[in-house]
Amino acid sequence: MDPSQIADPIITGLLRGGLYALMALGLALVFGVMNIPNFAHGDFYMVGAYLAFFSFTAFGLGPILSIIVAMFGAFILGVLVEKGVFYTLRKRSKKNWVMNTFLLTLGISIVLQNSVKMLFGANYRGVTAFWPGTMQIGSINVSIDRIVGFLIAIIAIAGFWVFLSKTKVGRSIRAVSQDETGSQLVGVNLNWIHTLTFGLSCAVAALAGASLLSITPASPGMGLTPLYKSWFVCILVGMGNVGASIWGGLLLGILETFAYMQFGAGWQDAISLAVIILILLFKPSGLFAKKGVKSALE
Amino acid sequence: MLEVNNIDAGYGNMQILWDVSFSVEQGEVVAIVGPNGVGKTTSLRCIAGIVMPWKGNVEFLGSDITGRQTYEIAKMGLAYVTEETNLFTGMTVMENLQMGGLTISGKNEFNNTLDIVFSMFPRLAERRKQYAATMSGGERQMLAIARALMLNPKLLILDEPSMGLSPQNVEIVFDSILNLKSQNVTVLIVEQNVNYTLEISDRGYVLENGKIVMEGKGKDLLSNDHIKNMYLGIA
Amino acid sequence: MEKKGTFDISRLNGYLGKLGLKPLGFLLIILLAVIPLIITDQFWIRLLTSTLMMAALAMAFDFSAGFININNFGLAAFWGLGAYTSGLLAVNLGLSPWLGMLAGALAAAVLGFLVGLLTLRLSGIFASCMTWFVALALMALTTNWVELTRGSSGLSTPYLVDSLSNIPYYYVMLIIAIGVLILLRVITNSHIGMAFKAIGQDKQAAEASGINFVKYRIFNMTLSCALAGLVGGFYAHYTGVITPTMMHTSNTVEALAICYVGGRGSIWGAILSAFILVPAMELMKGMMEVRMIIYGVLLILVMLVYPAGLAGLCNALYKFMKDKGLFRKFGFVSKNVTGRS
Amino acid sequence: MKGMSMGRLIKNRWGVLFLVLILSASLLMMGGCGSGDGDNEASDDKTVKIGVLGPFTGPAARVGEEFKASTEMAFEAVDYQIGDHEIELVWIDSESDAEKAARAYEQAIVKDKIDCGFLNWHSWVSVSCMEVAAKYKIPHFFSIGGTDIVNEKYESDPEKYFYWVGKGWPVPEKLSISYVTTLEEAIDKGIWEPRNKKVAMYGVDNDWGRGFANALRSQFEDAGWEVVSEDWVALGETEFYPMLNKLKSLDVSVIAGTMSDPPSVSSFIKQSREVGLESLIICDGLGWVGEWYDLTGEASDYVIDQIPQWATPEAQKFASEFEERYGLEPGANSGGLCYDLARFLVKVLETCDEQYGDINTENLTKIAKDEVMTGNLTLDDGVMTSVYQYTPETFPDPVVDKEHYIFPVIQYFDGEAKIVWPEEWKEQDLQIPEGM
Repeated sequence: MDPSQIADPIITGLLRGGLYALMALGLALVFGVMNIPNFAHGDFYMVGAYLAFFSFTAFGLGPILSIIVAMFGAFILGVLVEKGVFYTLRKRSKKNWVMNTFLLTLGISIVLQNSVKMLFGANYRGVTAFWPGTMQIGSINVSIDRIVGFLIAIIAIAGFWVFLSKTKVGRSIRAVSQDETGSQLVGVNLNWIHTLTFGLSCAVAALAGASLLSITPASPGMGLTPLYKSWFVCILVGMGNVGASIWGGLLLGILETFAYMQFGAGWQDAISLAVIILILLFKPSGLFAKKGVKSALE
Repeated sequence: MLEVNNIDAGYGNMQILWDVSFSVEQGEVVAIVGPNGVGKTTSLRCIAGIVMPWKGNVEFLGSDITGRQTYEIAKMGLAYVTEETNLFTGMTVMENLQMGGLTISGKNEFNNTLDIVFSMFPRLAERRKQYAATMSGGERQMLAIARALMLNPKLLILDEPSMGLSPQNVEIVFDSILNLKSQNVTVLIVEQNVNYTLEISDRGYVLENGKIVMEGKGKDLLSNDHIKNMYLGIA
Repeated sequence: MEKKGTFDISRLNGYLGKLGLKPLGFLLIILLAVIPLIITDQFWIRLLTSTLMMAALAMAFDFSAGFININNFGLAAFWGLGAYTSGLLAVNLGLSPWLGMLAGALAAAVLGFLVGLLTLRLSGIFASCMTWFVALALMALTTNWVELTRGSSGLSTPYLVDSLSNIPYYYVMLIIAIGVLILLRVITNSHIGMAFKAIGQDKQAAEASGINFVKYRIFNMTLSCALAGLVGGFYAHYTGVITPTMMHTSNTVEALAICYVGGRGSIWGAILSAFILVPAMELMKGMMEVRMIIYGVLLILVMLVYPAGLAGLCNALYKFMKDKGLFRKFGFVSKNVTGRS
Repeated sequence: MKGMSMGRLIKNRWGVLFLVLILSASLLMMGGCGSGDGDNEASDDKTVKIGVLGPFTGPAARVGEEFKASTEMAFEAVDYQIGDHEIELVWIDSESDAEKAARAYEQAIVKDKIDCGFLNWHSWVSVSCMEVAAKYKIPHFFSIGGTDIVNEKYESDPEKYFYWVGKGWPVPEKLSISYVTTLEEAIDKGIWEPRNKKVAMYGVDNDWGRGFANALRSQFEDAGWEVVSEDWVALGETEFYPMLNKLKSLDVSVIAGTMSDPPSVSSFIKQSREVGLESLIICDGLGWVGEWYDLTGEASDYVIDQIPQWATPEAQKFASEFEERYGLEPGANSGGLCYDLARFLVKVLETCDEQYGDINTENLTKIAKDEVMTGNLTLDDGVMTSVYQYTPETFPDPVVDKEHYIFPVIQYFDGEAKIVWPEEWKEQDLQIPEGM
């Protein structure tokens, strides 16, 4: 067998997986810290793509600046949503929190998608390339956009890792995810951390959406695929395990690429889902479930 | 320094505390004793801002803290070691202590506090890289107290520190409380281990059925007949 | 405590109580049954048929969401599975659509049973995710198995009855919806319903008190999926064409929204909210996005402001009126006042 | 539970207020709309309602937008007035989905009481709506969905499915043969020396994509080409690296197929250049929507497509007017073709009015049968193609030849289309990039 037959899908899969990992990171973070199964995550991805599109085309900002604008925009939106919705719910009642917030995120998702549709129509808005050109990796050519996208994902994930483990605020976020009461008792302002976390998660999703703009043009319903892909990743590695989401993302990327090449483009979802369901059958708490971390198991 | 004035509190429709009042003065060790499920923990939660009292108020360092958020009260210098310890189990000992010292701004100050805490609990110093989840019950209790001390608290509240510990570990914990007392830390302690507790306390309150039924000096209470009957099993 | 003057109504009440109905609900059902005699406009009949269908789906959803605390996020896929089973059997083997509906229910029940097994070890939200994954996989399979299903081009299926009138469909759907309502009400009012609630709230505690968690959870999932499949089987022969997008998550979301606005864990609340939401949405169809935004905002507001939903509101009003003795005045004396909670 | 709900209710006055508001609002709405319906029924018979079927939302919404705009332009030209009949357009959203379309179509029939139907984009929507049109005996004019399955369904029961009157687009093989002819001619003339005669097929995974690719496949095979692979992609898919890398390793001279939605097709073309695919690309439908070049950029150079051009002054006038009014660049097929078909429909309505004095479903059916199907009634001043005509032999397809309905084969450069076939219209020879 030609080694490039193995190497090519792996390279393609890794490039794809980097952004899955980034998306999954945001999802895992919000679930881990706030216990919110966020089904509007994909819509912040969509918002990011739109913001980047308008910054890039209408305002002529450079690619990097456009992506940064998208991140900030989504961060602010995330903060508003958290303050307006989840904070309100938390004040009212924490009973049945996971289910209630799940429904709230569904509502948010519907509202976001349709508001965007109402504002900008169902058109696809894309750019041909942020950074034109291609590069040879192994035996295949890859566009610079993809490589930069992958690098952005890796840098963002690394940055997050440093932030979470080395800074006071990052540690507080982790502390909240492990024990809310405990973190309040040492003086962590829970509301602030929650808002920050949700905003960050949205910013990360938007970052992914913005960096992929040249590959997936912006449209109102574009968020669904990244949403369920990031859910695959999170459940695959074990819910709330923020660190492992990178491995899950890359794994899913490669898995899908192989499925795609073996069975054709339409089958990738069915195949990767079947594999994930199988894995979960034998390891219901995920591949990298940690002891003491919230798990999917009852 | 801490005054609890006539509080009523409870969960949902169920009232737990009825007109409870007590106080803690600077430098004292004060104990609240009583049987299970009479509202000891609830009263501590009212102080720490986890539970909002229905009626009455709590004053700490001369200001009314009723209804304030837990983290604000913590920042004022009130450290609360809960029964469940509420440790960050996915973090190392060191990280737990770093979280405890969250409110300390300077690096030097932090290191000084850390040194003091490590000198009190040398065992933790040896295990600073260990994850809290993998520690034994006694070590966790120690870590919880240590984390609370990282706050440089003006008042330390301990809820059942000896709960579920082996006699050996209980001794270690009580030794450290005595140690704190010698360093002039104000302590409010809730315990079922009445004998030990009242022994080391300056004053004590007895809480029964959500009401304060008795108060007095630790030693006095120990010699009280009712206490002997109810808690010490001495006829 | 029966009073002489109210004897008959109490008897009726008793019979209805066994079916999980109230006199008012019974009246409404009779009203629904005679509606085609009053409204002859085909559009309204179609609208009511869709409404009843969504109501039945939302009730099936509620059966899991409101009791064992699993939001079956893949409900639409089971609905679609029922439709495809029935449609394919009719197209390829010439099976009568009437039997096809049952076959659809059976197929969905089998898959529901398997999903029940699959999610057995997972807690609420993860079990929901798992049903969702299965649904996505099923949708992908339906889309890609073009040789069998004709993929996204859709499968043309024979109509249930050979008539331009929609009234026969309406009655079939009405019977299904009432059947679903009574079945689910009877089950949830019995000790089984209590067991569901117990395992939905606290698995450990439920097991400790001797409830067979595995049995109840799988039974619940199987039945809920089977009902969705049954409705799907009907749908296949109602529209005459089915596509894999039937299985799309957005259809589940619609059932979910109806269920929650109606009041989770009440079963009948779903009918009430379906009768408000579905026609309202249909009549606002001109305002595409706005109507979806209203859906979303409604869902958010219900969750934030009044999670008991319409059923909770009705119960509260009912109790309020009962406390004021308003029923006594009108001769409605109910033996079983908590029957509707 | 029960005891608490009242307590909660009283505590939560906002909740009650809110629910009461919803209840009363929805009741009002139902009441309001109910009375609105009454008005509709009372309106005079002189209004003719035409249900325009199109993908107004969903993945092909862009096409729907052009449908809407061109239909409006065609009817504005006659001021929405045929004789003393007023024309009312009812938009039926197919959402690019067979089932939703069928539901919406049936809804339009029973609710809006349309007199006839018009237009449509996807074949699978045609198939499902054909059934509905047959059920209610509503004539539906000039649907664009063109693949064999529509013809097959028609032929399975011509009497029943006659109501799906005339397709605005012939079966794919009638048009796709031009691609093979173009390539073969170029090889004969020595313009191109392909390194092998291998071709890979691809298509969007639905009736259109499969129908088109299968037709083209057999035409390639007949011309002595070897078809080495076939790939079907889901509607809306934007990730093609794995597939393109596979195609690259297969070393084919030509890849040929179609994708109908803008994000897929533009991603496909763009990524084919990114991975360095060295094959000539036939991509039917790249230019279907106006803004394709904004999405692909220079990656579309050398891509071969088949699309009518804004060749005549009338066509150019239409295109510029369209752009001015709607701020969209019209696609030749979605905008232009639709405009022609709408004008054909206007002609049908006028004929109906002249012959019967009244425009209704029944009379339109007669016109369809007696005039349109027989080829008596034609549109011979179309902006996109010469003559739209049906004959009983070709029905439901239009007559396809150089005098009637044919699309030129074109090749793109810098976002401009150059006609490369047929000979008479040719603007330049087929261009072959370096290394192919």
